[in-house]
Amino acid sequence: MTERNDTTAPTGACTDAGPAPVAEIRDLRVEIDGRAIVDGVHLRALPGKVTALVGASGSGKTTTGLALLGAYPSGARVTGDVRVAADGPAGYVPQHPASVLNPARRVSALLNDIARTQVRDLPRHERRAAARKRILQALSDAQLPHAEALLRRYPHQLSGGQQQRVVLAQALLLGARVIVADEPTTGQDALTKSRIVDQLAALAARGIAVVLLSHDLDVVHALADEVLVMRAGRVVESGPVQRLWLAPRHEWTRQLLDTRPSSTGHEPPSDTGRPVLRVRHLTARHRDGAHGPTVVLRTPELALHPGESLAVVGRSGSGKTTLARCLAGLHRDHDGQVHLDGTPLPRSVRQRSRAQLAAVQYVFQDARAAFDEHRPVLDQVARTAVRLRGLDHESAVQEALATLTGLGLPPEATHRLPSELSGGELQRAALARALLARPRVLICDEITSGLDTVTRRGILDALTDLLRDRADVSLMLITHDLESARLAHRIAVLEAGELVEQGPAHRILTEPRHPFTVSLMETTARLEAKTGA
Amino acid sequence: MTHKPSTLLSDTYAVVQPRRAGRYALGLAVISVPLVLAVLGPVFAGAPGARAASFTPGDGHWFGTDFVGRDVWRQVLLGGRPVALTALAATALAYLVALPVGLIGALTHRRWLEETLLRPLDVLLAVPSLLLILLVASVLTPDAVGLALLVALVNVPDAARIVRAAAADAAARPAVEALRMQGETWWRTAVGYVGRSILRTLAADAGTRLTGVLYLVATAAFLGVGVAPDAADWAVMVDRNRTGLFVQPWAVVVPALLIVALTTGSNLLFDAALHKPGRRRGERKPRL
Amino acid sequence: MTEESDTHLPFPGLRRRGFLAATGAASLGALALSGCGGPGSDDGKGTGDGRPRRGGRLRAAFAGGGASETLDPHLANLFADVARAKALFDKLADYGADLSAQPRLAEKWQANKTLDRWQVTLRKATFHNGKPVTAQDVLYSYRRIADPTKGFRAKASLEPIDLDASHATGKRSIEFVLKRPTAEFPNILAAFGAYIVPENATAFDEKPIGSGPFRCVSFAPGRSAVFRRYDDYWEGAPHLDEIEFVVANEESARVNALLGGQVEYAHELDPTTARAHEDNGQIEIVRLRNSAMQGFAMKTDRAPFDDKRVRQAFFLIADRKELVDGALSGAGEIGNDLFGKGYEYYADGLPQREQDLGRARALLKQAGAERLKVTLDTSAVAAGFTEAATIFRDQAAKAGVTIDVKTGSKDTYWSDILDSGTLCCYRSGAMPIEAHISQRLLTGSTTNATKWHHKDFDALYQQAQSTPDTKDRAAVYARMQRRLYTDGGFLIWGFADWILGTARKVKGVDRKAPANTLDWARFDKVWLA
Amino acid sequence: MTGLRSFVARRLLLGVAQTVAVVLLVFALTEALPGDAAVALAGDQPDPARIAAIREAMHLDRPAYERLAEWAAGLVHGDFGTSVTSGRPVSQYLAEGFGPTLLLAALTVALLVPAGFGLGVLAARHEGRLADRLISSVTLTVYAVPEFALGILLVTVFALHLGWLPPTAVGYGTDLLAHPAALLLPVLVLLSRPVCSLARLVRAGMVDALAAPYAVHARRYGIGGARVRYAHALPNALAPAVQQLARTIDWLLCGVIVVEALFVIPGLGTVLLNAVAERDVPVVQGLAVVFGVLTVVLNLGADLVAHRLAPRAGVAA
Repeated sequence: MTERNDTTAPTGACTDAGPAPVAEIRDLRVEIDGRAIVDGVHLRALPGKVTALVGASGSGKTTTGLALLGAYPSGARVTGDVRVAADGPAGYVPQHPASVLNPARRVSALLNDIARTQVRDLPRHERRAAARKRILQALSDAQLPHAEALLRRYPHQLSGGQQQRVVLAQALLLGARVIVADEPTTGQDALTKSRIVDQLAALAARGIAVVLLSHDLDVVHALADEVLVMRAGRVVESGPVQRLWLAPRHEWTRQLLDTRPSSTGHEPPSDTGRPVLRVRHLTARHRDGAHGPTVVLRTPELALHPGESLAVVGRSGSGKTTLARCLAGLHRDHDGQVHLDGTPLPRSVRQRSRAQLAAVQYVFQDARAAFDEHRPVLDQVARTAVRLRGLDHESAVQEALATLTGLGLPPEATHRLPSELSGGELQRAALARALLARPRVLICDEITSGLDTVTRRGILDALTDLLRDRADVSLMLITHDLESARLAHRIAVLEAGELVEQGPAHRILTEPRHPFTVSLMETTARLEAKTGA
Repeated sequence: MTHKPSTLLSDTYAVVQPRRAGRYALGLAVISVPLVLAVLGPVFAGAPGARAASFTPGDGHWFGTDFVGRDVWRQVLLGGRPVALTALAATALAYLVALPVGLIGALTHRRWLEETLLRPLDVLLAVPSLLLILLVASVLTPDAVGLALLVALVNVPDAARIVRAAAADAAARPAVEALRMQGETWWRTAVGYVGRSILRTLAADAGTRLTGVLYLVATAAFLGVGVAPDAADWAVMVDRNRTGLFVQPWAVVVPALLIVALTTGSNLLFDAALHKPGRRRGERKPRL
Repeated sequence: MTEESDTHLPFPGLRRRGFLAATGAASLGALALSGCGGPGSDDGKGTGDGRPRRGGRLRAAFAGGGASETLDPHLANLFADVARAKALFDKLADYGADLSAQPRLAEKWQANKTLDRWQVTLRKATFHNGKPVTAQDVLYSYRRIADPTKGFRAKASLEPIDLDASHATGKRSIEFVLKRPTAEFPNILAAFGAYIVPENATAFDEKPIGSGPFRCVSFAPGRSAVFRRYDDYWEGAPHLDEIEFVVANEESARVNALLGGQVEYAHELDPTTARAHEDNGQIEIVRLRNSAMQGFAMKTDRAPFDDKRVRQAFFLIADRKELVDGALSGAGEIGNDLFGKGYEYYADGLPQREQDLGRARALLKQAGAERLKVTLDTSAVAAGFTEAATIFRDQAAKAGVTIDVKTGSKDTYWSDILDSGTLCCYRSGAMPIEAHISQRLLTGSTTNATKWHHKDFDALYQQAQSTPDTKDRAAVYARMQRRLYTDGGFLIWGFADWILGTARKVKGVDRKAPANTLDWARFDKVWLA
Repeated sequence: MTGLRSFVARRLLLGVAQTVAVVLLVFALTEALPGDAAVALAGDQPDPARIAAIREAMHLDRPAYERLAEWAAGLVHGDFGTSVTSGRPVSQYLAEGFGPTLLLAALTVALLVPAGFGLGVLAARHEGRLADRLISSVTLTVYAVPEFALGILLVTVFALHLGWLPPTAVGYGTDLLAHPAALLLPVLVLLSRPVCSLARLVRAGMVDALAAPYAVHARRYGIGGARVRYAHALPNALAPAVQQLARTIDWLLCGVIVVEALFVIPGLGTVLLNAVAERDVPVVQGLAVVFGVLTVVLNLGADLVAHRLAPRAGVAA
């Protein structure tokens, strides 16, 4: 097998007589219940270099990355060699930084504990001040200057970016020579992504070896020096990033790197006057206990025409999900009207008639959470047709099966429980569940975020096909990702709860008017520029 | 640059998973003795023999005689059903009320409904349970059914809170919204999904609650509430025969052991049922 | 009419305390099995105990009344109250072991011919403050008890005395004027709660003054009371320096405290406790015989018990030995459907009744009461009640009678059974037979639980009360008892022992006196060896 | 934080409502009891005339609502009223009973916390191994044993057979502190069940917390095992345990009644039992107020602590 050849040749860096690696993995094999999830992997992390592991989810890149930290899945059999530079263990920045921040302790707790070990040899009375100084230095190195106040907060009181930087500061304070960054940009908008890229680049500039686990190829391309492409636990190809991008040798690498948008812009349907869905003077609020209601969204006017697809773009927290949920009847706390074919829709799903429910369907971001883990997928999908279209069970199941396979799900998979399906498969099933209602309006809320490139492309293709096949369906695509937005006829841009700009997709993408849209476009462009595309 | 000595990693991480089957077997073994006695005991109890003097050991009686001179073994055979039944019935009853209340409270979006359902229970929660039992029992002089009702009542507020908390958790999941988008019935949503999802939490709670209920039933008997003072009932036997502890310990020890076996066994079973099934999803992200 | 014997009051109290302790109220006693009492049951106090030794403090554990306890002797309601009251105060008379009145503060009494005026002479005695006990003190005490606005328990007992007409005839002599002839007047003087307090005494919680063998040192309601020897006691100073009454409502607690050496005297133990510790030498078990009558009360004024054949059938249904063994754990003696076994005037000549199911069936058949169904009221109000009820239910089943046992509230049992129901469990502490009759068996009795209303029976009682001669009176009592034996409403199947436990060094504890009599809980004659 | 303040205010309001409800409930129940203090006092001498006289002397002949209103009016001024049976002020009952009960409860809680947490942490630390199995099964078993049975057992073994400890607190009055040996068994009995439930709860919480990414993360960064356990994992296991701790007040009360009877300790439990038996309504009422207020305050305290420990629970968006 070709993979064999590639894996036996360690990363290109080792052929150089460059600096010694600060961490090295040799012939790592991790086995669970006799099944290898990582097999024969070699990896060298060099100071000041970014080594990226890319691959679809389940390819073993996370297991490999965590091996550097000495962490393995429970019950795993591990063979091989893992070496890390002795002066400081590996640092770790997980995908969700909040998960490694202790929710019950202030941000300073772990930082203090780390710093304390480093000031032991100082006289007792100097320790506190010295530890404090080190912590503040680390925070400032992690681009959190003047963080005294921040130290007293609890993790949940920080923004996602702050959390990530605090976790980074922990690694810096520790003096880690290697930092493993696990999917740091997944699900982030372009602006955030670019900030993270800068940050990781700064780390490398400090002489730290960065091991980047990611399926975000833009980021990998922008950052990495060395890339290892993984599939099914093995490294199928590795080499310097430029070489890989320009001349991928392995078929899988080629597939992975084929990033061009699958399809763009069909002809927008001739503007047939009456919109299928119309939003007027929508104001949505969130109520969180003590603070009273806060307005999170204001949308004076938004319309969706039959057969049209509309992308709603914005950063996280911009209110785009709230907008979608208002339309779907899942966010009750709003004023203003949502009209379906000119008749107002009840505010809550609970008050909507079956026809109304069927007309507006919603696909959730987290497909796994949106399925009942105890029932087979097919059953759950079929229920839509039973409940909303009055089909009997038999024919509903038939139709569900047809829809599911039509979306590319293997028939045998449909009888499984959700936990036995992959994320991509589940998202297809979720799409099928909504489609079975024969909706007039389909709202897709970030349905591709968190998926790897290949899977994402598959889903987007499915959506494109759908738009082509069912001319009557209007699509509303909620996304932070301009690439996905290209799929749509029109784009609406949300920022801080306000609808700042909307218009035809090509117009927004080529000549944005609002400053926010402009900055969004620019960052994306910059990221892409870095990738050298 | 120094390197850490390489570690041979093989087997280091082979974690021993507690065997679930073993846990089940242990729980079953412990609980089967009292359960079999409770269920089948009355069938084999036979007719009451002549009374002997109280608290005499031996003399044709396997475990001697009790405080009114009855055969202890026969009382043991007869006494399991009321205990087990009262405790099980009380636990079941508590959930019978707590489940709908908790589920409705968690699933409704009408604040007032939730408040009307749950606030009164909060008030009840502030009444010391034994005080409540003492008072109600002296007003109503309940029989076994009454005692079960009373013990259930005492347990309702707490159970409802747990159901509500667990159900609120489940109800906040997108799966419930997805069901709503499908126009699914309330019943299927509340019972079929939310109810199913909180089953583990409930099972865990039911285990401790059953123990608590048994404790309450036994303590109520100690305080002379709910059961005839000479009833064939393990809890009553423990209490009533304890005066003879020095003369004829069997009359106390046997029923006491059976009660402890009942509660311990049921807890072991619930524990086993709850024990996190080993990672099934090999492909998912490993837990650190 | 007559005195209320002390007896029964304590029981409700007990039981109230016993609330916690389903098994608490022990009561029942003797090891009927072995047929012998404990060691030293041969005679009364002192014998075999050696020479009394002076000094020491004795701690005695009783079931008590909680924080509501008081040292007001007229409010005495529980055994603990009575034990404390008799340590601090005296009555004019008290009951001997056979429940006959023995002179105490009264040196002697003398009736006129018609038995409605009695001269009582007081002995020379002083209160703890040194003042002599006078006729005025006696009259004040009795008038306080009889105050209609207070519910003092002894008020009913003093009812025969016309207190307005009664007067002091000297410093230590009183003439009591009675409303009707009362041959058993001394019983009134011995009545439960009829203690003599100093004139104008109203407050008793702070160092009450009495004429009893001990003086009050401290009192914490529901916890403890410490009394010190009164050296000028008229009967001679007690042997003990001090006595402390402690309250422990749980029987097990009293036993444990005794075993653990925390007290030297534990009142009211379970028969099984007694059996467990009787012969192991750690503690001394004292059984006070005939302390509590045990029976069933049939309401004679309503079906089915208005037919005397049914009552007689029930007499024959009872297997008394089984009841004593089962319900009293063997700690007692069987009864013969008459109150007061071993007491003065008891008709012990009547043949012992035995179970006879054949005759019982025949009698029921005659009465047309085959397949009879009766509800038996019981309650955990006293030890052995519910046990007795179920045992009797099983016995009755053999005679074709279906008994439905109904367990009622403990707290209101006695007032519940007074007028309602047909058959109930019943018990009574020790009191003179005359008191039993006057309180329970006359048309005007206030607690006539058998609804025994017979003019001729009332007349016999009046006749007895007007008979000065003891022998003649005894003959009248015998007639009355024969009548009750034949077709009365009380099925009296046993007499429970009252069981005490003492440390082995405690000497001089009387072994004969039923609970509530003079020598019961009498600590001035006790010493520590 | 205004959020916190309004939370406390709302909880206090609820607490007042709860206490009022408890008092009303208790009053209704005690009124509904068959018989009253007079009947109870008359006992087996239920002479109707005497009962009437007692009733009048106790002022029980007045309508129930009048008595309640008067009592409530007094309560507003801090006056708990007077006992029906003895005429002494209820506050005196409460004051005298409070000492021993408070001492028992305080000692129990003081031992409960370290013991419960210690056992729980120990079991969690050795999850699945012998120590864990042992602790888990022992706590499970002991949890099922009612106080009275355990009390009898302990007294039999330690006081009577071995003679190490006094079997009761007879004669020590309210001055229990002077006799620490006498307190050992009662506290042990009181401790038994709460410790078990607490230990199990802490164990479960700790198992989860120790396996949580943040604990792994801390360990990975070289933080010592003990420090990870106590400073990082424990605070997360604490919140449910603290809630349970507040619930323990109810248990303690149940336990205290039994334990006080068993060991002859003249505390509130004894007062309560006597008052219920004597139908001494004002005393029962007073106790209901005390218990109600205690429950409310402790629950509030627990909520606040839990809020502090798991800040997300309260304020989080």
